[in-house]
Amino acid sequence: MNLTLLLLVPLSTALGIILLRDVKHIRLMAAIGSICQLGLAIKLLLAYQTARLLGDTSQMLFQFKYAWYPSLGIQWHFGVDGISIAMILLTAIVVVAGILFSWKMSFQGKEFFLLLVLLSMGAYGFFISLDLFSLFFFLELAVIPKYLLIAIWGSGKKEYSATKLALMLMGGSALVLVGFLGMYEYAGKTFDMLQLAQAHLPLEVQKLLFPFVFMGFGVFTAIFPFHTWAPDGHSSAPTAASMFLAGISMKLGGYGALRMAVYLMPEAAQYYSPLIIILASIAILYGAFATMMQKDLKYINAYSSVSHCGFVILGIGMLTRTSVTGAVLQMFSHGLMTALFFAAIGMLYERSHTRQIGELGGLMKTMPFISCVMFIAGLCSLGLPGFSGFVAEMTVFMGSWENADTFHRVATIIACASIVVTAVYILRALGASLLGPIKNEHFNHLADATWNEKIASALLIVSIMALGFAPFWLNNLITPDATLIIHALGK
Amino acid sequence: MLLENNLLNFLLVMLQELGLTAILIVLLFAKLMEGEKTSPMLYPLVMVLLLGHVLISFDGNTTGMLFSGMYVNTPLIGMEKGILGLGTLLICLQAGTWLKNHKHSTEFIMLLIATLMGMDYLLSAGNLLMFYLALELSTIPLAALCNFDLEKRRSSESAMKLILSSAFSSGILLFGISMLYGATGSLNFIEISRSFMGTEMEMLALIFIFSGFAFKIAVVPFHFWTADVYEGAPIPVTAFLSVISKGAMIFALTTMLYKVFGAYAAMWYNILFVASAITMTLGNLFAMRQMNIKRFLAFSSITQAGYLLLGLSGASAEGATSVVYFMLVYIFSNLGAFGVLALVSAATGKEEIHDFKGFYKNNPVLSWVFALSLFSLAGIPPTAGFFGKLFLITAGASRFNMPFLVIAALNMVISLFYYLKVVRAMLVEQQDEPLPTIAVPFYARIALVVCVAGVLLTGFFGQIYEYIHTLSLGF
Amino acid sequence: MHEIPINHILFLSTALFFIGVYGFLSRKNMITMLMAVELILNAVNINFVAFNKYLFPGKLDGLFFTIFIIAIAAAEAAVAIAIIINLYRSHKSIDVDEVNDMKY
Amino acid sequence: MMPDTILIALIPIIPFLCFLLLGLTGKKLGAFSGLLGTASMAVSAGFAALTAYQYFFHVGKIDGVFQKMVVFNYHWLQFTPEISINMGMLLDPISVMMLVVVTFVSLMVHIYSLGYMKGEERFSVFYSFLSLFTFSMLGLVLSANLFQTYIFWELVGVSSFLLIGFYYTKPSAVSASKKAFIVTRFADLGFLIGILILGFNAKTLDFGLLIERLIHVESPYLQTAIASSFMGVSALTWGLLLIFVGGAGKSAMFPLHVWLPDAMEGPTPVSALIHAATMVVAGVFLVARLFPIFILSCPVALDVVAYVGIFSSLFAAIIACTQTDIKRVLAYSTMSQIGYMMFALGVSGYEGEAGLGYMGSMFHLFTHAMFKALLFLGAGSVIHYIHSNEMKDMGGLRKAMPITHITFLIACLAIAGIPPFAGFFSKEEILAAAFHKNPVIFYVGLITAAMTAFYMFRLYFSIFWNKPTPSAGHDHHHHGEGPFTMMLPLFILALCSISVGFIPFGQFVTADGQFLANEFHPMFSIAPVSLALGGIFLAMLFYKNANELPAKLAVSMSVLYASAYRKFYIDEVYLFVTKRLIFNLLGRPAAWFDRTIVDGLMNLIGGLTSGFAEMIRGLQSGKVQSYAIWFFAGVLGFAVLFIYLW
Repeated sequence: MNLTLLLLVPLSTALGIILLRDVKHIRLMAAIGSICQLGLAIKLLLAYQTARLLGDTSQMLFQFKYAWYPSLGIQWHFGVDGISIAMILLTAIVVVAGILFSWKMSFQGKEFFLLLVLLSMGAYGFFISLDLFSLFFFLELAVIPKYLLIAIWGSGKKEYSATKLALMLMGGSALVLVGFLGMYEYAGKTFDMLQLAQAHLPLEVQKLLFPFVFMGFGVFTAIFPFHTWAPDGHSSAPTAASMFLAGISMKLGGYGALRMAVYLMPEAAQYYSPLIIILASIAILYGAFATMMQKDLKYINAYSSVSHCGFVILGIGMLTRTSVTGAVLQMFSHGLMTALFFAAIGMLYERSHTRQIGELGGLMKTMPFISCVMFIAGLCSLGLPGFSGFVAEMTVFMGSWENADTFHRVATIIACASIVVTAVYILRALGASLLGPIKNEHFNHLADATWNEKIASALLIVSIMALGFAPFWLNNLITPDATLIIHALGK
Repeated sequence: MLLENNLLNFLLVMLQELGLTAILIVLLFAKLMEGEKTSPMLYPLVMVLLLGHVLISFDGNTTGMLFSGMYVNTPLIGMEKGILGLGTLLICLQAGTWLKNHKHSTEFIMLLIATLMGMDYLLSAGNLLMFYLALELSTIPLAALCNFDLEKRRSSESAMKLILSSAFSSGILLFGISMLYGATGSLNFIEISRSFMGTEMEMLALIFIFSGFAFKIAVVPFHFWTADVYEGAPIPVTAFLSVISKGAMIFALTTMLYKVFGAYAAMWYNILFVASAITMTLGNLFAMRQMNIKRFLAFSSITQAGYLLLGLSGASAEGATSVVYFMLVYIFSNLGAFGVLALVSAATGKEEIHDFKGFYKNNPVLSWVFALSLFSLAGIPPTAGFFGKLFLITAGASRFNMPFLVIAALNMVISLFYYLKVVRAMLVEQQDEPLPTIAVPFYARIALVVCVAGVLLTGFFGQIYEYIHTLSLGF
Repeated sequence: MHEIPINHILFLSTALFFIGVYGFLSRKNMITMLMAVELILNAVNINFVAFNKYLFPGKLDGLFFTIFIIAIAAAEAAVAIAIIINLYRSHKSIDVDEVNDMKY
Repeated sequence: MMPDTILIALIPIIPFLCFLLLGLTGKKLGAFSGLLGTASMAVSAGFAALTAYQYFFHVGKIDGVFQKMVVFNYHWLQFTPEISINMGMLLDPISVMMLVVVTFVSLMVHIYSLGYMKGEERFSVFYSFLSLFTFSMLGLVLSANLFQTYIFWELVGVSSFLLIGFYYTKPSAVSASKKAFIVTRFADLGFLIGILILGFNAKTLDFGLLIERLIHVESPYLQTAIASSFMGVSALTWGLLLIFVGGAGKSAMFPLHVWLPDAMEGPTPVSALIHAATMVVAGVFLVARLFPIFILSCPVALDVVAYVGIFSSLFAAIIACTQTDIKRVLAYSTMSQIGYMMFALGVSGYEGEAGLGYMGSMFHLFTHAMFKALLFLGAGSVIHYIHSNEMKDMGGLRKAMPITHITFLIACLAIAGIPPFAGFFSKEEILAAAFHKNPVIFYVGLITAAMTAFYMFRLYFSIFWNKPTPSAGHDHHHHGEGPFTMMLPLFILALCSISVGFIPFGQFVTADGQFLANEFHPMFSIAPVSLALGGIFLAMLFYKNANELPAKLAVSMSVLYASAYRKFYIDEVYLFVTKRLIFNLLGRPAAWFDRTIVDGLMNLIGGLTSGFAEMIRGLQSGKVQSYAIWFFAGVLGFAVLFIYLW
């Protein structure tokens, strides 16, 4: 299957949006494009699995190469393995949902959908790129749309948050760039990931470059202490944007940290692993505790995202096959779950015009559907079996526990402890905002979800449950590649 | 060399300069003929001629040496001249609106083209004397141009600042040249490069000459004139200063360092490192707080100069290529920005950032053009600026000087901050009466379309870079 | 008669150069500043001539350079003075310190 | 020969389908949804009975020993080559017994709720939740894999959470549900870590293999598990204790019991099903499930179980004597009875006679399910009639609601352990086991038995006697007893509470799966029975007719009374720990630190940059000469730096 399609579809969608005038047509265009993309993603998944069944053992499938800047060793080089397919699938789902959720967007709708599509395009390109240059290209391609989405359509202190987000993400990618150039120079002028993987950089070089690449991507996935863009950014962003932000863009970081840092610089990864684990444990527990104190629903979810992405980092840092698999699962799961959560918050906010849990209350009575969606999202994020979160977190725990020494054990226990704190703040938030007596008179006549919201939520919930009930399909998809990465470590 | 006295070859080698001379003559006669008002045909005619001049520059076979090595032309130099010519053409097109109600429009174009010619000679100089003449030819008219808004205080102030400080700097430069002459006994580049002996006098000469270049390229701490001059000068002149003269000087510097001072590569690498680092940083810090867009663009161009030096420090074919490539991209991006600015200030006289609040409301297309140009300056994909900047850094990374890389990378972040400030003003913030819808005349439209096309597409056609690379390999 | 050693001449030119620089930096009158620049240029001229005469007597390019410098200096001065005159129209002064509308 | 897999699989699956159906389309079905739920429950109860019959009388016993049979096993989530979560179904005496108990009580509750919840706005939702709970509970008892147990453990927890908070507009209900969920979640953390420890030591999560590997002294897994120790306690002990913590959380053992009394905010049928008969005994079930490991490899842990059990049992009994909310009294009695089961396990041995405690515990679990469900349903119909949980609003109801009265009496006798009612037999076994093993526990158990009798009859008398019958003036829109649907379960359960005691339980459920006769010593049972009778008599003295004795007593031992009435301030302690300590010492600082320090740093960087920019603006003075000075300084500086220094 031709991977360039994954870029052509959004591109043509964007062009279509530019040409069209009426917002109705534009959003239709966007929806159609994203749904085609989802179809493509599923087709890709099937094609991949059939190819594997037919015994194709090459590391990356459906490779596509085109010399772009030959004299600099820069090329368009695409290819996918299980991990990237999982991410592509996630992206496609979230994009469809996000576009459906912003169906009513009237103010400058054209620009809005255009930016959404561009953002998604950046993600797709990032996940299929095997060339560090084009990967970096797509990584930065996604930054400015985020900025504009937040700054123009956001709420609250949107400009501050948008600037902060853009700058911190840019800083992250700047670090990544330094690391990449270092690898490029030492590996003999190549940006090709597969060649770099064979290059075996000397340990000193790895030690020098690893922090840049890892922390750079860490900023994207809100690693402590570079996570502060996340709460402000998420809370100021419009619904779809925060869905994309938390659902897709934070995953760029995790994916990059796993692929570019750990896989390409394995020895350094082992060297720095304790540090990573410490950071991750801090992020997990500290994020959770910080969440307990938040009053704003979006802040709650944003901080919980920090805590949940801590699991991704932890899984990566633990460097066992299971934990890495768990990290990818967690990325997938967190993407869907947090997107759903933000969607629910957005729906509430549209209607009640407040996100302060103090002011909300008793909404279950007037908007049962939305409240149920929020409940499901909440239960998923506190790791209830039957939802994706449980599977992912348990896999991470299991993988972490495989390292038998006290340090790793303690870190794992700290991480486990977070499930209690998570329960506390999730229930606090849900209880205060949805249950109890109705706080505000005008809540009594608020409408429940509309068709597009229902479809979108259903899509997300179904995919969450698909992972929650039958994790094995994704697990089997990821494990081989996780194994590959761990083998690179020489374990 | 062999066919030196063959007229055809002579014409071929100097084709570009001769072309410019022809245009100048046309203008002169037009000036003589013209009565009350210049004929409407003149402007388009000159534009077409300039276009021709640009087009002939891009075929990479005008190569050769004249006047016993005083004049050298290589494909790469031809390319560079073409790029400068393209920039000048765009600037002339953008200047149309401003010139329409200016009584000395012909002189303006004349001076502009004279300057361009000086720069062409500068690039082709193979001899310090030639080099000095070309330099002055490309400086003195600029000062006159800065003063072109005769009645504006700031215009004449900027002209004064330019002429005085450039006189000073060329004095220093000349002192360096004289030392170089004293040390090596020759004015010819090639002979000079052959007869270095590593005396301190040579190093001193290098530094004096470098500082002369640094002045024109606006490298900290030789840059202070830039902001004031840019702010005061008429917008087309500012554009010219920030793009063309900077470009010409950086090309000349490439020749100077790679060809003449090749023996001192180790030394000037350090110079470039320090100069580039402080230039980027200070340029950014100054740009952060600017309120006037021209001034702001001045400082941003200082920062870009820092990146150019970074690429130059690569000391390799990649270095030269990346510099040329970046200048091409930089012309598109910067002239895109200046084009919009020129239109706005010609129509309303507003040049402050806060005037642009809510600009999107009435001028969506123009604001996208502006935003794209700024993103390109900031080096954000998918604009060409991203590629230009990345190639500069990649070329500079060849020494793998870690602190250098980190400084460069972090400065990209700082610069993003203030570029976003302008973008935010246009797209995000609102004000009660935003600027009215601004009419875009034909020529300006062409210029903007070219700029936007360049900004959006250049990066995706690797062939451009590869072509320059092949040229610069022989360089 | 024995000729003057080159060091003397070089010392002179260098002194001239620094005097010129000092003048440029210290004098407030623009015309005087221009004259200071001329001093610098003259220092350069002396250099060229001296080098040519003492070190490389065979060739003439030093002298040529000097001539060109003189010519160009004239042109430069012309434009500069034109500008200064124009400046005087608007500022009613040619004191360099009073001309700083644009700063920071 | 194996039992019918499909049949067994259907037992949990039917409620699950029912849950989905009602959950998605409940609104449209309306009242019909109740019937649907009840019918499907009946079917799966029938299947359960059938399975029990097959297992106990046909396939289960192979040469005299009841086998553990994994009738179905699927690799659900593979972690490492050997460790994986499997979804399976394990049949052995206790799981089959639990199947019967769960489905039966659940069926009763379904029927009862038809009447009790009639006219509720979220009727169908209620039934879907009930089905969800039943499904999860069945999955829990059937699970063949330690992690599968954890999964359903969590599901049980959440469905209990949903049902407690069923009246979500009542703040008290909401907070109660949250409390229940969080406290059990905290316990589950222990469970989870316990699983990790055991699983990674035994290199498997399957019960069969796990137990197999951890009971034989010579097995390398066991040796490593014992050898590797943390804080001087072996990994095995840690694992078992942590798992027991999980069990204690669900089974409301001290000090994790605080959620149970509040859980009574839920609808009464729910309390009957979840917080009396089934879910709360999950902890006991879990310990019983891993009993071989406890007893054979790590008796220390088992002692802990025993002492926690006996203490909770006494503790709860004391509190129960003072509570005035009838459901809370029942809740504490539940806690106390579960304490019985726990310490019964604790004092039990493994082989043959020694396994008496295990058998007794399971037996008591079985009987307790019956009469405690009956008690709650009875209380339910009282509340249904009075619309209040407080004793003071009640009294003299025996005329108004005779059936409830009789059945309630039966239940009280049963729980008080008066022969020939069910509770008597199971308690006998437990006390006997304790007597043989550990006299201290035995005597405490006796006292507890007496107090049980006392507070149960205190409850009984103050509901049905104490005051004169409410006059006809005191009228209600419906009179006396609830509808037939509410009476029927009372009848059935009353019959059970009388009869189940006579089941020769030892033939079916024992630790080692072999036959164990429940012999019966009249001499031995004199003490407990007489004590129980004493308790009843005391209660009659105090509460049959209203008088001052209780008040006097309360005053005379005021300290004890007050503190017991306040549940020994455990709740306050928890409140202090959570609100004061956790929130103020962890949450607030974390949030503050994040906003001020971490984020502050980020802003500081920005601030410094712009501050520096502000600082150097003076350089751009606008004076040509200063520019020239800089220029010249630059030249000289470069010269010095690069020619001489570098």
